[in-house]
Amino acid sequence: MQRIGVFVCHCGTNIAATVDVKKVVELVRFEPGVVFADDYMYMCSEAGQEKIIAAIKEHDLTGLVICSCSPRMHEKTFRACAEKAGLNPYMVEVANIREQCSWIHKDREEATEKAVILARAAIAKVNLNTPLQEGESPVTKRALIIGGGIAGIQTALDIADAGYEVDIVEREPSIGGRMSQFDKTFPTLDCASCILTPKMVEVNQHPNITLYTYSEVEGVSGYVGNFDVKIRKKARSVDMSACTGCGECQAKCPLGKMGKIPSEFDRGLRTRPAIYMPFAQAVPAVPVIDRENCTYFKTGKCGVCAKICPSKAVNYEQEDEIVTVKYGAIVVATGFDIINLDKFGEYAYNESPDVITSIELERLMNASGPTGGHLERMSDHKQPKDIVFIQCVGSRCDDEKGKPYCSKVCCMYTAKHAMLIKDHWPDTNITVFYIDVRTPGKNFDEFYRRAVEQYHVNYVKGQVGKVIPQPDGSLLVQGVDLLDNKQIMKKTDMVVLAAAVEPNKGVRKIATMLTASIDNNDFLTEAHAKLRPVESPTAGIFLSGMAQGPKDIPETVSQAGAAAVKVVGLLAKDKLKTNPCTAKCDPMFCNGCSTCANVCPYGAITYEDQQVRGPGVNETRRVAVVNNALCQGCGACTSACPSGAMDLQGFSNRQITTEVDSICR
Amino acid sequence: MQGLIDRLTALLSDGTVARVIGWKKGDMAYNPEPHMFETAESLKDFVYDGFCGANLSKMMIEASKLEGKTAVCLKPCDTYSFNQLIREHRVVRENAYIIGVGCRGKLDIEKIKKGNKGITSISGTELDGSDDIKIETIYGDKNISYKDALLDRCHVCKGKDHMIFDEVWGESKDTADQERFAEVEKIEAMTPEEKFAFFRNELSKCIRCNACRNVCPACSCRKCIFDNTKFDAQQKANVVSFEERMFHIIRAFHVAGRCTDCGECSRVCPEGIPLHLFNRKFIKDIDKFYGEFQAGKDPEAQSPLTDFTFEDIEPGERG
Amino acid sequence: MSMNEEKTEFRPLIVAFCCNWCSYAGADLAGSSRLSYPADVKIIRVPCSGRVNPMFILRAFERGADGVIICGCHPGDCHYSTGNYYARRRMTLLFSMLDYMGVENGRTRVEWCSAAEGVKFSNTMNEFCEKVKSLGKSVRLGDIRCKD
Amino acid sequence: MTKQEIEKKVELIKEISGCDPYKCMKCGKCSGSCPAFNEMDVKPHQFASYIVNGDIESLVSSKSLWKCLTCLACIERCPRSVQPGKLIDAARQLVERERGGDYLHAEDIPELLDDDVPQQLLVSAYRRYRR
Amino acid sequence: MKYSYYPGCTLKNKAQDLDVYARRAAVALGFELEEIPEWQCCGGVYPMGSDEIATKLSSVRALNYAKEQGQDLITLCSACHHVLKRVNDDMKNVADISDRANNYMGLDEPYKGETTVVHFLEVLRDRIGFDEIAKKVVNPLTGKKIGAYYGCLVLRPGKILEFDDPEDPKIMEDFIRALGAEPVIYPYRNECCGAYSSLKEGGVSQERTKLIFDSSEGFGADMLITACPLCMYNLNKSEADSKIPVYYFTELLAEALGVKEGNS
Repeated sequence: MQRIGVFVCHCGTNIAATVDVKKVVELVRFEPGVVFADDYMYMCSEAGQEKIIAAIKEHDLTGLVICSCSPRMHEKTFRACAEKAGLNPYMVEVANIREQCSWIHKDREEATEKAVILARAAIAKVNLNTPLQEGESPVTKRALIIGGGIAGIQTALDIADAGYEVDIVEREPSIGGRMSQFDKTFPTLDCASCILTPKMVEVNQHPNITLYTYSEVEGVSGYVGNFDVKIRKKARSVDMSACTGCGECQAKCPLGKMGKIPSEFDRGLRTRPAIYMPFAQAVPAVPVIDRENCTYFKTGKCGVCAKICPSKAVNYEQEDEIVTVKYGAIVVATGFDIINLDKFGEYAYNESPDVITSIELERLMNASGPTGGHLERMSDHKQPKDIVFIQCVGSRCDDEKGKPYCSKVCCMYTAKHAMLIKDHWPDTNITVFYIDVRTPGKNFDEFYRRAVEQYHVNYVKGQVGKVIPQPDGSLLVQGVDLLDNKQIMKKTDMVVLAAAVEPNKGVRKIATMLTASIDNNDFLTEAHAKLRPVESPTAGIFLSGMAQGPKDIPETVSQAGAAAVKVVGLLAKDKLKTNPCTAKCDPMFCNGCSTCANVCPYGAITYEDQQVRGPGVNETRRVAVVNNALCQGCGACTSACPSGAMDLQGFSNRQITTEVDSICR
Repeated sequence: MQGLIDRLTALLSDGTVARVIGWKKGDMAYNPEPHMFETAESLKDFVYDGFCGANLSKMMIEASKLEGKTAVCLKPCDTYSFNQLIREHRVVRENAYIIGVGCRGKLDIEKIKKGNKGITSISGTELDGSDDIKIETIYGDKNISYKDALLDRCHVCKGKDHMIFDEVWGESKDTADQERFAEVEKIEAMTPEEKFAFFRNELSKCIRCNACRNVCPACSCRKCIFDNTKFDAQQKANVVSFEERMFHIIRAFHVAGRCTDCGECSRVCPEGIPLHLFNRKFIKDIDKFYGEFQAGKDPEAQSPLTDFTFEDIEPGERG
Repeated sequence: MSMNEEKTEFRPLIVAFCCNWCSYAGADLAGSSRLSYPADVKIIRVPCSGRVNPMFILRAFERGADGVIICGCHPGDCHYSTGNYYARRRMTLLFSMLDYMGVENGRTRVEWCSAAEGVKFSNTMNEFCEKVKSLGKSVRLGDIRCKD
Repeated sequence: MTKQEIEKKVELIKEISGCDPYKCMKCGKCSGSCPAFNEMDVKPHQFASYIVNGDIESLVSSKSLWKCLTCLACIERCPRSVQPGKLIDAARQLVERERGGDYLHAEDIPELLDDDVPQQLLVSAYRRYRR
Repeated sequence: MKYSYYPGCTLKNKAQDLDVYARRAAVALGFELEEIPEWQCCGGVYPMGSDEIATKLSSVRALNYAKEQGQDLITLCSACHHVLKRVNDDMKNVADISDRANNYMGLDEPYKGETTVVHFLEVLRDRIGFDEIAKKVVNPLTGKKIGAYYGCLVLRPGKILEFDDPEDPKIMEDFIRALGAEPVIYPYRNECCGAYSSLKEGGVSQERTKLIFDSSEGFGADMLITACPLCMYNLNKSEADSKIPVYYFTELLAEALGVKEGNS
């Protein structure tokens, strides 16, 4: 018989306001096995834990039931606490009387009654708990970074510098990501490529880093410390080792002059040849052939690039290659894109070439961009004298047109854009329509104020209702100045839309392969919003950059470093403690029928001939054996097993049955 | 029948097999028993006629562990069970010498007894017998049609082919002449109240004699889950009541996707509970939801319950 | 609202099995978003919907539960890749069998609910409670072998 | 108006409109879109706050009730689904449902007509301006 | 294909052109408009209040009639279209309105929004196809530069009307192209004309229609087309210098199809 202690947490008033905590204590005191019951304001606090430890020692407790918040929140805390007092951590059960009781019920009597039932179920379960020991599994000392933008680059460099091998998989032909498209970066106005390019080169030359550009992750199996990842290296049609990056092929590609293929890198503001490097500083400096557009691949004719290539690097026969690599940890750094603006017809983005997005503006201001850094209107190539910026286009929307969140970076980059334009062309008139200017960050508000005070950028609080192209080629912006309570009709030359950011499209597929969870907006979910912000709830998966949520470059780089530390912390271990809640086979009952192995997703079940001895049995027969390092504790085998031989430790048949019984009592 | 005995005797004598699993004459004409014959001499009591309904495949589980091969007589429908046992690693194929015995349907003695009191002997039930069975009773002789006396299960016969065998003895006949799922559909059409009343009425007859479990070739667990206390809390009373009430449902679920619909459960039930109605409901659902599946037809085929497709229907959706 | 009225109102007993990764977290999210659903629902945490043995469900009904709901990760999102697919088949067949025996389909349900779907979790529970309430007390499975 | 009356009217407006004025984030896109903005005394972006702050008196006596063209531009563009057009419509309903609240009187109509006035104009004005 | 046709009050009177040419074009294009007998006026304005029931009943009657005929309900007038489509949506998706309306109606079988409401233009686009229409054009309007004036009611709210992109519609431009003319896209095509305010305060519609004409004419249109009799009235009353002729879209359709002078 267990000696169980029950500890009921008030969680301040979070629980106590709706659940009569004292009454719960009184009612569970006489449950079978309970020898001690108490309540406390905050069980998870130092003092609360001390109370638990003292009670374990004083009452010689063999099991604990904590009635508190969700076990997903503090089960670990209380297990560690039990361990401190010399109790096996798996002798702890948590009754969730906050998220699943006090927070959702209003009636005090009803909530108290439910809390008691939940506590009883947990007590009944603990009565059947047995001490469990964690096992061990080896760690492959290599990390995979999915995405080669600034987030992925920084994570990779930090891990590689710590002495571990890292691979980066990047979908595009070059690493660099979104940041490589930018002109300058806030709040210090460094040139983006001046600070990014050296890092790209460093990645390329680092002995611990392997780059898989123009590649995609195709499949992931395994688990923390032991992932097997299938990577598709798309056919580049150019031999990486032979190419010198001279650029001859790009210059001679006949499609380059025809101006038909919009450059993805330049957001369609200029065109590119069919054989191309996305931008001059691309890493690796090896072009790819866009087979969908290439004349040779479409008709079998042309072949100019192969003919003129001085190092004979062009290879039309190249095929996709699939490699499988083992990793101990995976970092998702898939970044972001901006939303499609088709649903915002009122801003005339599709109607007028002079209504552009902020990323397009970055390209227009970039010295290596389509206009050589000279700001001009795409319609008539004239320099705009008046520019209107519209903030929150698709951000902070609660309907399906946009995104419910704040994109976080727009206020700052708009101030940046305004100042850069004013710096170059001081007589430009700039108006920013904003809802709120959000500048929490070091030197951020100062930066924004500079735009107003020093550069005299006109900030108007209010949103634009419609952008109205005029017959004379100008744009009429119809908006509101909320502080003046006036409708504004402003004639301008160019409108720049701060379109909402969104996670890159492919992230859903990747998250599914990794069994990492994503939220309603397709941002990857962290294991804990505050305490484990760079880890996915799935062990061994880490998060870096915009894939997790909107953030700027400084924040991305910090997060990348944090993710790297977590990865290094994992790879530094030779063995990992494994979840002891694994399946276990009782050979007395096992028929060796193989049903369990058929449903095991981890290949953790094998069969061997074992000597089985018991009442009336003494024979050698085929029985199932579970590999504890491979078993992840899903329990699929236990429900498939016809004879009930398979059971799951920590969630055993008897434990769950007894929970059912006590709930239905 | 003598031909079969001769062949079995030869197999035993030349050492091909060490023993024979077949049927032994009972004390009445209609109750032969499954039996393991160890010597050629003992085969004089071997019998094979219309009353040999028992599915002998399950006996091979124990026989597989014995030295030497065992000859086992399997009717076409029994061979499905045998395949299923191979799939589950319960029998060793190499240790069996399968005689696929012919079958023209097996007889239900209750049907014969109905209206025929005081039976003294029955004849004409052999495989090569006539279309009529001759019954002698203390009140006089009578002929009834073989077909009319068939077991219910034979009216939904799975076919005359043996799924697995080493040699075949005798001709078989497909006796199916009824809709397999007609009974299930009848229940499905009832109101919840009627359904409950129907099953309560049937299940309340159960005396928990375990005859169904013992005869079922799919119920071949070394130790039955119902003998496992691991599903339950300490109180034995709970175990008893839960098991008592849920036994047949759980049993049906455990054999779902593995049950070949051999019908032995219903045949042996002393209370006449139509137990096959559970199994057949699962078979019907599996066929409907996941495509036609016959357990034991192909020993390589994945059981529907250890398989899935991404597009499977959602629970509760009526297909 | 008099006390009498409250007492006579039928309160169903509902057992919910929630997988640790998605639906239990969804239930937590419903909680932290203060989205209410009836206290009649009692959640049992399991690692995966694939862990839910039909025995547990039969047990619950036999012990007097009026409804049983199993929540798991959306198909394709199972933390263990495939557990919910097996659960889907198992529960499809079990629910059909229960219906066959007179335990109405409305008393059993499987819902896929992600960790982000607090709203869906609460809506599902509210709906399911209403449904079970409309079906009334479930006595059938416990009485299946007690002939009057 | 007493506090209770105000609360009752606030609830009524919320119920009739089916909109939640608390969702408004005061971005002003409605006012930036409104073709009748200059005619109005209480501006579209203020509708929600008048209701939230209980200043129903000002709202129901405002000219805006009769100036809204019901062009639905604010309803279409509101990023928060507050839909100011529905709020002002509900406020107008409150007025019109009270005795003597009509903005258009039958006896005035002949004066307003010309030969080309389509029936549609009459019926819709009738429906908009009076009970 | 037969449609239950809801003409609405104005088409029987001031906007007979909209109706007559539509009927002729329909014949030429092979579909039939079967006027709903004893239809009642839709009220011209959709009653937005969630508690407005009685004002929606005339629409429900028409919708239910179409349901009984097993036909889709077709409309021409923007206002009727707007009202009918939204009431239909209420009957389908808003349980409270649907229940209460059905209580009033006392039909044998409650009406639950089963009817599909289509605008004449939607029929042209989705059922006939503009390509098909282009093939049947005998008098192509070649060289004409036409601005489509949508107004508010056929487009908004986009989520319920699902007629076209409410901010950047294409349907009338595609229609113009099908007739062989050149569409002129101008930003005021979905801006309000002042609507019914013209009855009491003409000033607003003068302002609005001026913007519409300035913009459309500025972008090179030499005529406008519309589907709404009220827009037509307001545009015609405009005193703008930039005023250009305005036609019902059906008139141009009939002309292009060569059935303008018919006897129906």
